[in-house]
Amino acid sequence: MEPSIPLRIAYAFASLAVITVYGLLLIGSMARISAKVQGRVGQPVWQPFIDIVKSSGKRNSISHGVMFWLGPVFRLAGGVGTYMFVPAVLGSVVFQNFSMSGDLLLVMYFIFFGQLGMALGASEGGHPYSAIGVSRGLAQMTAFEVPFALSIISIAVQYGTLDITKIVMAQQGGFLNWTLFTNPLAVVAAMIAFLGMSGHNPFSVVIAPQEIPIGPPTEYQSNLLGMLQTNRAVFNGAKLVLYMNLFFGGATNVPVMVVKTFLIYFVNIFVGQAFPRFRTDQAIRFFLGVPTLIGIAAVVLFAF
Amino acid sequence: MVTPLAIFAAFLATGFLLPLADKLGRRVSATLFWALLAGFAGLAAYYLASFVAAPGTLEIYTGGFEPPLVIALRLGLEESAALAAVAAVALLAAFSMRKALHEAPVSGMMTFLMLVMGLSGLVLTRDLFNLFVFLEISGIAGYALLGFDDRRLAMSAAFKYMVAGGIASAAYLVGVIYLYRLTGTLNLDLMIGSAGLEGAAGAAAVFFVLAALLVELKPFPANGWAIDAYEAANPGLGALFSGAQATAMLFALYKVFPLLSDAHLAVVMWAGIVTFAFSNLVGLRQTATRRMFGYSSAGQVGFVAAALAFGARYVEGSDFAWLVAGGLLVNHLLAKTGLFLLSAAFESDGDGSMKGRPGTLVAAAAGVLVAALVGLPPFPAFWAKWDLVRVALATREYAFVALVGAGGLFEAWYLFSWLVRLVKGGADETPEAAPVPVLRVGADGVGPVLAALGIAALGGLSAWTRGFTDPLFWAPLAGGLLFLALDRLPGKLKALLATAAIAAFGYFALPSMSEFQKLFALMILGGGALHAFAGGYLTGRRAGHFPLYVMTVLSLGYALVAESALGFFMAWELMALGGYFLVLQGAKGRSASMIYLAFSIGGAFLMMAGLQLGGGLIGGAAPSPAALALVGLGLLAKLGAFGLHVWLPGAYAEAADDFSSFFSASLSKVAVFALMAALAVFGEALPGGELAWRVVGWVGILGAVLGALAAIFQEDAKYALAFSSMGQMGYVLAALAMRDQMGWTTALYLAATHFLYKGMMWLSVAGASLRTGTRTMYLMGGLIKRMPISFVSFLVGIIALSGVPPLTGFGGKWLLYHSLIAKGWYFEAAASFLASGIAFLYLYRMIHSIFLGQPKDEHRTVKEAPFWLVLPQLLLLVAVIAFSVFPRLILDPIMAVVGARYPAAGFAFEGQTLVSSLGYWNGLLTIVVVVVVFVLTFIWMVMNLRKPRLVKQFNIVFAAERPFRPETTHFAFDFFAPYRRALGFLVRGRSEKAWTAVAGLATSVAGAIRRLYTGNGQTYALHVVLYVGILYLFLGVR
Amino acid sequence: MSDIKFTRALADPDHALKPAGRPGPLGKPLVLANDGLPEEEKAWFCDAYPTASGPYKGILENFLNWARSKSLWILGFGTGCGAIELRPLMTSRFDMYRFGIQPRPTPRQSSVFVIGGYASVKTLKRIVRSYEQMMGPKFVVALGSCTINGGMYWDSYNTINAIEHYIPVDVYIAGCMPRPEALLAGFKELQRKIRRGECEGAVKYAENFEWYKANQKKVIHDWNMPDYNY
Amino acid sequence: MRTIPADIAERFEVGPLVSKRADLSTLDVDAKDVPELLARLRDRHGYRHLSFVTATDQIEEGVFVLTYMLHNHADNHSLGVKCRVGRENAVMESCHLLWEQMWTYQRELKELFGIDFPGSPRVDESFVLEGWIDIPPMRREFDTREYSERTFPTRPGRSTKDPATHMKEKLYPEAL
Repeated sequence: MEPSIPLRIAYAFASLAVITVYGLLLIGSMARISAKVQGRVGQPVWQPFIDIVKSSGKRNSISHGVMFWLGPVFRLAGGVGTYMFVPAVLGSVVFQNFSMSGDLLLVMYFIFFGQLGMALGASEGGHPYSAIGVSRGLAQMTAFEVPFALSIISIAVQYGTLDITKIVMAQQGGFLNWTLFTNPLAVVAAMIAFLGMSGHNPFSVVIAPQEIPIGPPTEYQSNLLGMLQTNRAVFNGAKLVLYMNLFFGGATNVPVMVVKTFLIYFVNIFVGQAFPRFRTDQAIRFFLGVPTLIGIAAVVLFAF
Repeated sequence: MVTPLAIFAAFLATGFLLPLADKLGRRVSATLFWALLAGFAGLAAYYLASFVAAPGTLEIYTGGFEPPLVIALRLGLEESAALAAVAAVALLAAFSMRKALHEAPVSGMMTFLMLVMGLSGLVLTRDLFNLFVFLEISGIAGYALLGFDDRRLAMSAAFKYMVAGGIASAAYLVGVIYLYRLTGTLNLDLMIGSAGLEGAAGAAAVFFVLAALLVELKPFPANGWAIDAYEAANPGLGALFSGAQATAMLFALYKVFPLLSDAHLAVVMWAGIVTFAFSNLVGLRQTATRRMFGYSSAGQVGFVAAALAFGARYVEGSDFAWLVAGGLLVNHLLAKTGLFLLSAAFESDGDGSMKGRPGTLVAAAAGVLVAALVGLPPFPAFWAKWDLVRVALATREYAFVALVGAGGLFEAWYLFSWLVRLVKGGADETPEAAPVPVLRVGADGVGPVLAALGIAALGGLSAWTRGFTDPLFWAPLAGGLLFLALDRLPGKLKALLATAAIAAFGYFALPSMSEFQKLFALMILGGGALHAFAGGYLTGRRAGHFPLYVMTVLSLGYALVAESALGFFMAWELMALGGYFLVLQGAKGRSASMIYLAFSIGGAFLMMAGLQLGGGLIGGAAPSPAALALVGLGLLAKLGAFGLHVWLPGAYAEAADDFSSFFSASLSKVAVFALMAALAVFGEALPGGELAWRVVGWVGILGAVLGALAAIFQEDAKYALAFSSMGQMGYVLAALAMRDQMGWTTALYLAATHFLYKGMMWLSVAGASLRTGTRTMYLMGGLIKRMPISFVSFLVGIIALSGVPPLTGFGGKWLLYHSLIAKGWYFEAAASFLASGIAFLYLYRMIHSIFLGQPKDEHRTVKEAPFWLVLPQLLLLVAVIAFSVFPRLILDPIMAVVGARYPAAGFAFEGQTLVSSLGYWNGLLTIVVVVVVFVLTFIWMVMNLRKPRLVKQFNIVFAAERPFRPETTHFAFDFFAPYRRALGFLVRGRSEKAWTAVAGLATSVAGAIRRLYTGNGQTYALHVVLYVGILYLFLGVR
Repeated sequence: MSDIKFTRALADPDHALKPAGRPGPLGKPLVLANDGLPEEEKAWFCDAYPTASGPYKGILENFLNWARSKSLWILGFGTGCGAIELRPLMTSRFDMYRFGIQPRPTPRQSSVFVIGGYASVKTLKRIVRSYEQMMGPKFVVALGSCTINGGMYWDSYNTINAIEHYIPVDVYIAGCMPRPEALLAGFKELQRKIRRGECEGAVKYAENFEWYKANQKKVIHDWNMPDYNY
Repeated sequence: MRTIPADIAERFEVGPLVSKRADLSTLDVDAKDVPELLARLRDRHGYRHLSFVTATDQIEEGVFVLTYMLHNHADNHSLGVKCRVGRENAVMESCHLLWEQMWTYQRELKELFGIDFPGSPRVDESFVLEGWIDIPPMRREFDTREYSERTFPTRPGRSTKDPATHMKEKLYPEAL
């Protein structure tokens, strides 16, 4: 039943490869969908792959110091690590990853690992816009964490556990058992937080391309940028899988996972294409308003 | 044995001889004067020694007959002690006044002698009318002395004094006449128990005597004349009034106690304690030193009178009077004498401005005197107060206790403010102001130093006689004294010695400790030793730092092992005192140290009351919710819990950098220790039940949220860290309030890890600010290249603090959320999420602003922090890493400690995995996965790196421009402006405003009351008369 | 007269106006790239000269060239009036994303620099700086007549006449203004050139660095940056 | 028909009020009177708005003509105050205390025409030209074409064609 250590590592690599490829394709297809919304043909679905190859194939690169180099390492390790701590597919040995390291809290806090490291790397770049971007990003993060945390607490109360596998198990046996239907308020709060987490409109002020040239990574280039692009896919994948597990019944096989995560991610595009951008302080006030109230209601509903 | 009558003979004879001797020259008369005083003092000492050796009383009957035919005197232990006190003060005062006495006409010396003689008579006589005679002698001598150097102000004060004294004398005479009529005798001993005192007439007669004596003791508010006299008097004379005369008058009062009924005694008690509280309240607004000391003297004398009366009412036997009233009195007279003499030496004129700053020895003496007066350990008043409050609580005199506490707090405030003015010079806190020069006072310093030595010796004696013979108990004081003696050594050597001293204390203390105590000993003594070592980071001697530091750390250490409530409380107060002086030593520590002091003293008093209510800390007392609530409140103040935190940022930030670190990393933990210990002793019930604990939990959580929020808006690195500490201790408090296995495990784990990473961060910042010469973060920047070790230390610190896996901090977060959710405190958990998110903001801001971003030109050549700072950081770093990889290293002992108190509730280790009812966490596997992923990613990065070029700070894309200067390119000021727009309204210092309003109320009440003191003699006379009348009404004589 | 110098320099890469950047005995260049800066500013900038990386050959390089041609990230820096023609390219009518072309706000991450028409001397300074800050391989598309021979500004006192003198150019798109269709054609041509391995502007720039620098310094008089901006 | 207000006619030697359009007139005045006149126009006659300041190079007369264009919003009228400054060592009194934005125009004039305004803030800093080392380019003796040829190398073979003829040749060769 329990695979040996080398086998487990091999499985982890396989799992990682799948999520990377899938994550990149997801980004590509979402860009294409956005293009359709705007009446364009749009870039090829595989464009993210080409971009990463191009970035990694640059012939020279610059660095502002050791921490600058370590920033993307932290970021990518953060993304990969987050994924490693999430069981991606229920009952699958290959996609179990290293979820025995810890429960939901470990995943929630490990998300910060990459962000913190990246922020430090960007800081050493010495570019004021990097720091401004980080300042905005962190500020926004503290705000969307509140409805998210409330939602997590609500489902912890609901299922009596913070163990992701157990939460998924509890949702098996028909879609009506999904958290989406058993605890819709928590899901709504968490999905609003997800919009903030993904940094699409209306919460894209962090990387505002025109105003503060894409924020934190403004000095990153070449293979460092390539790593950041790769991380985007892995990290997105990890977050989507986490959301799927917590709120949408998880997945018992890869195709189900693909369909569900695609649809979850699609919410971003759906909202992002329709709304303009919040300023940072507006975003903070927004998250601490209605979404937080929804989260509180979700907790109250199950706790009392 | 020489008969005490010789005293009067000698004084009178000398008094008459002095003018004759003066004809031969001032030198001769002065010699005579000094010889007499010295002889008197010697005789008093001899009496005291012989009565201590062989207790008993010596009754002296003048003229050889028995009373009532003749005047009787009595000399016993009590009388000889009082005589010795009078003599000691008289000597010190005369020494201080030597110049004035030598220059003024010889009548000055004569009057001085008459005053001393009158006071001696007050002590010795047993005859009521004779008492009146001595009252008049000392009174008239007093008026005369006030005016002896011919100043207009003094003359006017003397006149007012005379008016009040006249009223008192008249009342006294009336009383004596009635008493004689009723009892047929003037001898006190014969009068006691006389049937004539029964009934209303007797009560009224006694009341007149009592009222006169009370008025002479300068009760509030009928004491305007006395305050004016203190202000106008020569400081030496002030000492004489405040020390010797008050002693004699109190003794006289004590003498008539046997005549008094309980109602009389109640009047004395309440009049005394009201005087204590309100005189000190009025003193708050006072800046003129001698007038301030006048208020303090009036208050202290009232306090002693109250204690005397209290003892007479409630306690059998005279031990209480000895220990409490005697302790308070001797404490007051020595301290006040010393202070009056100090003010004579240092004050230019009456307005509170100083001529200069004292040197170390005199400053230490001043500190001792003020601390003693305020009732801090180890001085006599501390022990006296402890006993007084114990009995007062036992007899349910809560209002009395409250007045004792309030008066002490007010007095502490203005006396320490004065001390600050003295040792720091002037009233200005601007760092640019030129340092105040040290004033060498020479012989003028002898008096205060002697007084301080005496008071310290008596304090030590009190402790020793109370059975504190444990060497560990004496270690803090001994350590402090030792390092005071070594103060001339270089700072670095002293740092090593201090490390050794603390380690030695630990070596001796550890064997007797329980696991629980050891855990905290690691944080407090371990941290103490580390920070003592770090103390070597500054060049120079660091005068005064190490004595205080060693005393503080060792008293913390003793607080851990103290076996009695009193021992613990003494250590607690000593630690607060040491902390206060250490904060005061900071360049801008004035107001911060005063606020810290106020909260420390207030909190400590609550704690004392609680400890007394509960009956003792260690050694099973009955569970008492009220005791726990009081002790808890005191501890919350020390913990800086939300609402009581206003002292915290300033005190943490303005102390010297290494002490700030110790303060935050180690010292704050002692409150956690004490809180846990208090729960063990007093039980877990609070008034209000579970709801109260929920409130405590919320106080913790609010502290966490608002502390973090305040931290993100700080520009000063130390303030940011201080607010951060407040937030972190908020989590600990919340976890503690849960009171179950997971909660306490969380609390202990958070406390221990906070010690590790906060120490690293403070020391790292200390290094950075040492090298850059600023604490303002936006003035730093880019130090990573110059100070890589400090950077790594800070980095590990922030990763650990923020709770990001795989370092130790995550364990704390995991435990916190699991315990909160398991406990059902869901919204507390959500608020913690917010707080820990906000923590990211200030952590990032700090590391960015200090170590990353743009380096400034002037910091291009700074060096890594000194070895003295780096080594402690590295040790802490190793500990953090070790605990990260093997969480069991720290969690096993913690869980063992908690397990002894709370049964395991679904929360234990399975191998390396910590399993709770809600989930699991495997620290080892986590760190392995993270490290492997990180290393692989790192290899990937290095492999793909092509022609990397390390560039400089301005090689950035700056919208096709080039940056102008590093200062304009480093984005660090008002870093979270959007956050301020969104949530800044939450941290506008409401607590600060509330406490400022309280303080404002106190000072405006003080200001209003002060209007009573018009300076008009007629008004004062009216006050006295009305006062006597009102007292009579209170007596309820029908 | 200047034409002769121009053509000769291109024909003869060794032609050097001054011995800048040539390694000294300790491996450090004799003349540092930031030698022209005031003393107190020197520490702010990297003082190394560029080194040519490439051209490379082989299957891997061909693959990378293909990827480069399919992922053209334009630096969002409209240097002249021609930049207005870039905007329509993003719209649904022309949709440059189809070809893997997208705008990017920072030179660090861009691979194509579109010179949008006339370049005044003041702008030229920014062009040079931004160009140097791009990571190689990097491509330049010069748009409009002005970049070729000055166009209608041929006799202006503050507009350069041939951008080629200051930075290497891969593709010119003639016209005043060229239409978006022409731009697309130009980009397609650029992609073809990249795939053929002919776009080695960065190498050319490094190898003829002294010549380019001398040309730049001849027109830019208030030189307040290092000779090479990393 | 507008007239010169009496107080101005009294105090200053002004030329005739030339009306260019219904809402635009100009007034010639001696250079030394300009600051005082502008102040009076601003404070007493409603010309509170400074539209621009410019110069024209009258090289034939050896002068620069400075035009201060003011606007009166109340009656929608612009008034150009013109004065003449000698071309050699051209100096004009600075009026930056009257309108805050004036110094920007003066800095521009200094750079492009070489007219100095002593005391004007930042007047010696470069305005649009960075590092200009030749004579100010808007002076008429400056030969921009010569400068361009001297400074900016061109691609050889440039020739200019008349567009109309060229297109005719290209499209309708038979017509020629």
